Amino acid sequence: MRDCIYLDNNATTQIDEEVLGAMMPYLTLYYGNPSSMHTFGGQVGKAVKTAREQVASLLGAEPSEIIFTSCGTEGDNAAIRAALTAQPNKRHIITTEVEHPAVLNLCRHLEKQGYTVTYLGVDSQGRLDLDEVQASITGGTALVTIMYANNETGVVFPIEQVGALAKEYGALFHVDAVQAVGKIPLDMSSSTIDMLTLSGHKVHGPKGIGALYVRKGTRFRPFMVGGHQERGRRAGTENVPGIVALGKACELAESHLANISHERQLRDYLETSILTLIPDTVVNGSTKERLPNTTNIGFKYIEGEAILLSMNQYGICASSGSACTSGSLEPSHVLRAMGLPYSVLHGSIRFSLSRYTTQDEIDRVIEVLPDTIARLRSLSPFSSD
Amino acid sequence: MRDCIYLDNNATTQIDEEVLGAMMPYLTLYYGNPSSMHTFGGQVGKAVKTAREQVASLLGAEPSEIIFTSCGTEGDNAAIRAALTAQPNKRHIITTEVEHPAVLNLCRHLEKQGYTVTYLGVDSQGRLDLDEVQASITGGTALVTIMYANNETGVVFPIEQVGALAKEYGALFHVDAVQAVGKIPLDMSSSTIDMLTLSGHKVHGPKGIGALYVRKGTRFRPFMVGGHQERGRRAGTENVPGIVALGKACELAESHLANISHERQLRDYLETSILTLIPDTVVNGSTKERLPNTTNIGFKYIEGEAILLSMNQYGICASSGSACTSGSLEPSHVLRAMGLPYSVLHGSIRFSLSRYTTQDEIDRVIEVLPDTIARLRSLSPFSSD
Amino acid sequence: MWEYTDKVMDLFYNPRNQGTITEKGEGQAITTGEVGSIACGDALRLHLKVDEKTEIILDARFQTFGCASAIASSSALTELLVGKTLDEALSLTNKEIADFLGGLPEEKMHCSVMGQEALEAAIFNYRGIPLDNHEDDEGALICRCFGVTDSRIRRIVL
Ligand SMILES: Cc1ncc(COP(=O)(O)O)c(C=O)c1O
Ligand SMILES: Cc1ncc(COP(=O)(O)O)c(C=O)c1O
Ligand code: FES
Ligand code: FES
Repeated sequence: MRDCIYLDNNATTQIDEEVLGAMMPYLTLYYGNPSSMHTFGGQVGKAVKTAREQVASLLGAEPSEIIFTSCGTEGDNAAIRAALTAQPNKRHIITTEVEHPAVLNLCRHLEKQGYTVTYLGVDSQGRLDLDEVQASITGGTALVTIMYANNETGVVFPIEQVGALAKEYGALFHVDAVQAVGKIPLDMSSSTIDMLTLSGHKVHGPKGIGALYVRKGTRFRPFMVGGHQERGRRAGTENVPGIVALGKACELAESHLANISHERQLRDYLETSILTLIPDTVVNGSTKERLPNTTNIGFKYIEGEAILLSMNQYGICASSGSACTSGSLEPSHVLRAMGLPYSVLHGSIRFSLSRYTTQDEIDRVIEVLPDTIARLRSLSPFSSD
Repeated sequence: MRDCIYLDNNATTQIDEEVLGAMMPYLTLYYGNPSSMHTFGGQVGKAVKTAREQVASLLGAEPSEIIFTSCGTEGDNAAIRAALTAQPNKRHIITTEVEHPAVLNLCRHLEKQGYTVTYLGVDSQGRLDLDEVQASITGGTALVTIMYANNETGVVFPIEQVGALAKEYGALFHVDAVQAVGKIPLDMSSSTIDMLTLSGHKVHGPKGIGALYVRKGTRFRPFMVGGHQERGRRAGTENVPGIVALGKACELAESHLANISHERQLRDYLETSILTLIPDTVVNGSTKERLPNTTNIGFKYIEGEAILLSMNQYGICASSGSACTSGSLEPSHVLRAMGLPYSVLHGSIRFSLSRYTTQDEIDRVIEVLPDTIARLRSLSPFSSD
Repeated sequence: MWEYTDKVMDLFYNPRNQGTITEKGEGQAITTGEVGSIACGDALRLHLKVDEKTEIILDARFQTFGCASAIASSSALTELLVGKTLDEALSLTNKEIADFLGGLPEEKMHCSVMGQEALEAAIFNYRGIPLDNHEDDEGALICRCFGVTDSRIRRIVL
């Protein structure tokens, strides 16, 4: 699929060639187990160490604060479970209605086990209300877990303000930053965040690797129990090629942050063009506090899957809702939480760009999209209303 | 480290070139998310389907009975947790003293949460006593979880007899087959096993991928909660390259099973030579029911780490104990459970071969080992006693 | 994998002064000190040849059952001892042994303690002083070998 115009980078990204180059030796020559005694395993241990430093550097963290995981979902599960285990007497969790299923479904599951969960709502622009946080948090709140940036709309939450409230009430603060990492500068050394999740395949690393930042001094019980890898905090033979790749991906992401305006300019150009050229379109979510690479656009009166498949015909890949829920027929829980009208809810498409996205690709989208939308609308009983 | 004589295949294995070839396109061109709507993601979904069939075939299982995980440890954790969640009223677990830490440490952890755990002992040959299983199992036993073959000694347990007892008492039966897969033919369609764990990097696949077999009809709650991947049984974006690689690795393992005598012959040659050429050596563990690739040899009066590092000088990689515990100063819990004398306990080395091991490599080991051992013994205060 | 210095690896592969002392001249004494056991996984037998008048250590030899750092530490110990008086030797700390080796991994510091203790045992034997077996030490056992505790190592290291 070389000709694919890939605008679905919030679902997953292409592995950077340099990342691939860095990981290849560990898929071929250096296959030792880093926990082994022989030099062959020991060499591999050094590569893991470097990768840990690279990840730490991107986050403004210390290497010892990084735990490698298998994906963002594992990071979220591990952080939330650890926070609750560390404070057995506190049974209240605060999260939002627009979290990724990795957090949301786990919270629902925890409700069945006797935890009380507050799901903070968002306004029609997808924004949090800090007063709601303030109103729900108490001394009995074990954990506040919110996402840094929303995967569907790109809306960025006021993390440090929420974190300050968490600190004030003695709650642990976990942030799912799977979508923020590599798109927004992060600095754990000056942050209120206790734990932060990231995922490799969202930052031009491979699938099957992620990391969890755990602030020094935070009590942490492993989610995956077994051997003493990751200093006893995550059992299982280390995914060395994945770890090395994630390290390199983070290094590249750190240096790319200075050029993130590339994505922003193309995204703005795409968004403005669509709004101008295609009637009955709206941007979903605040455009002020937003990831530079994401736009979520509602095409009124038509249905998302039909739009996606029509674009697919031109080799344009985008998505409606998150990849995790796209197999379901439900409209996005994020857009529903924003209270969008039905006419928009079912016809919303997320375009998510990357550093590989080119002007030509966006031009092509702008070229074919108006007719595509018009054709679908001509089939719809509502558009003529 | 091309010149490494790698005899540590129970710790981890080299990726087969065909496996690498199969996974490469999914690290480069086909990076789509299999849960995505567009064809780009859809293609990837097909590759995942094929891989699931390949894994199922090796196990004599159905594709729908395979759940992809991130490693053997995750499989063990997921299976054990699921078995307990499915039977909330049963609080008894049966396992053995010689399990991998992934099972053993989880069981210890569960004891703290109110479960009763029976740790079956082994005899001096590392063998289970079926009478002990019979004596400890009751209608309140939720789960019997034992390993198919021991990672340190290679000793194979009488799985189907244990499974028959589990069935008789209505307990679920989980088997950690991380070391057995690819070395012993398995057939779930005629087995008493309800759940079975395997790990990719032990069968010439990459690190960071594994699978859990769950028999159709077994109640299963996901360990990793989140999106609906793996039909709701394991959340997290699928590690597509890893999955494709595991599929290919299982296909190759299946066809190699017919030639497994390669490992057996070389292992036997190595073992016999050591026993003949080096005084005060013993084989640890039964040589009857044993993996074809493994031998664990006690070199009396000297210490394991010293032996490993001396062999390392000649580029020979082996291990003492499992890689997971080699960072610790404790002698192997497996050999201790066998009640071996101290003179053997501290000086035991595991040699584990693979289909890549050659006659020349074994010859070289036999050439250098006698002098190496003699040198270390000359330093020891005990050998002259 | 332990991070051993080149010096540790050199002394492990090519230990100096291994073996026993059997020959002595006039006015010389041989004494030995032993710590650890095979049960514990490490043991060291230290042999010293002492000039009885000056109490200068003329020769030092070791026999060690243990890991690479135990063997290297033993070798280092013998090199450090030759030429010292017994009193000077008694003030030798395990840290000096570790320093001689260019450092030891934290988990392996007790291997150097073993050398220091064997030395003490040899000298006490020579002087007929009963050996104290450190049973008063508190703290978790970190090396079951011969009852070295955390707090003792810290005391000796610091
Ligand atoms: C018997 C056994 N079970 C489980 C595991 C854990 O597998 P992994 O390292 O893939 O988590 C291993 C290997 O480390 C093993 O040998
Ligand atoms: C915000 C957010 N959190 C968590 C995840 C889960 O990450 P992974 O798919 O690596 O498990 C994703 C992506 O799928 C995400 O967008
Ligand atoms: S009509 Fe196709 S999803 Fe409802
Ligand atoms: S002497 Fe080295 S581990 Fe105990």
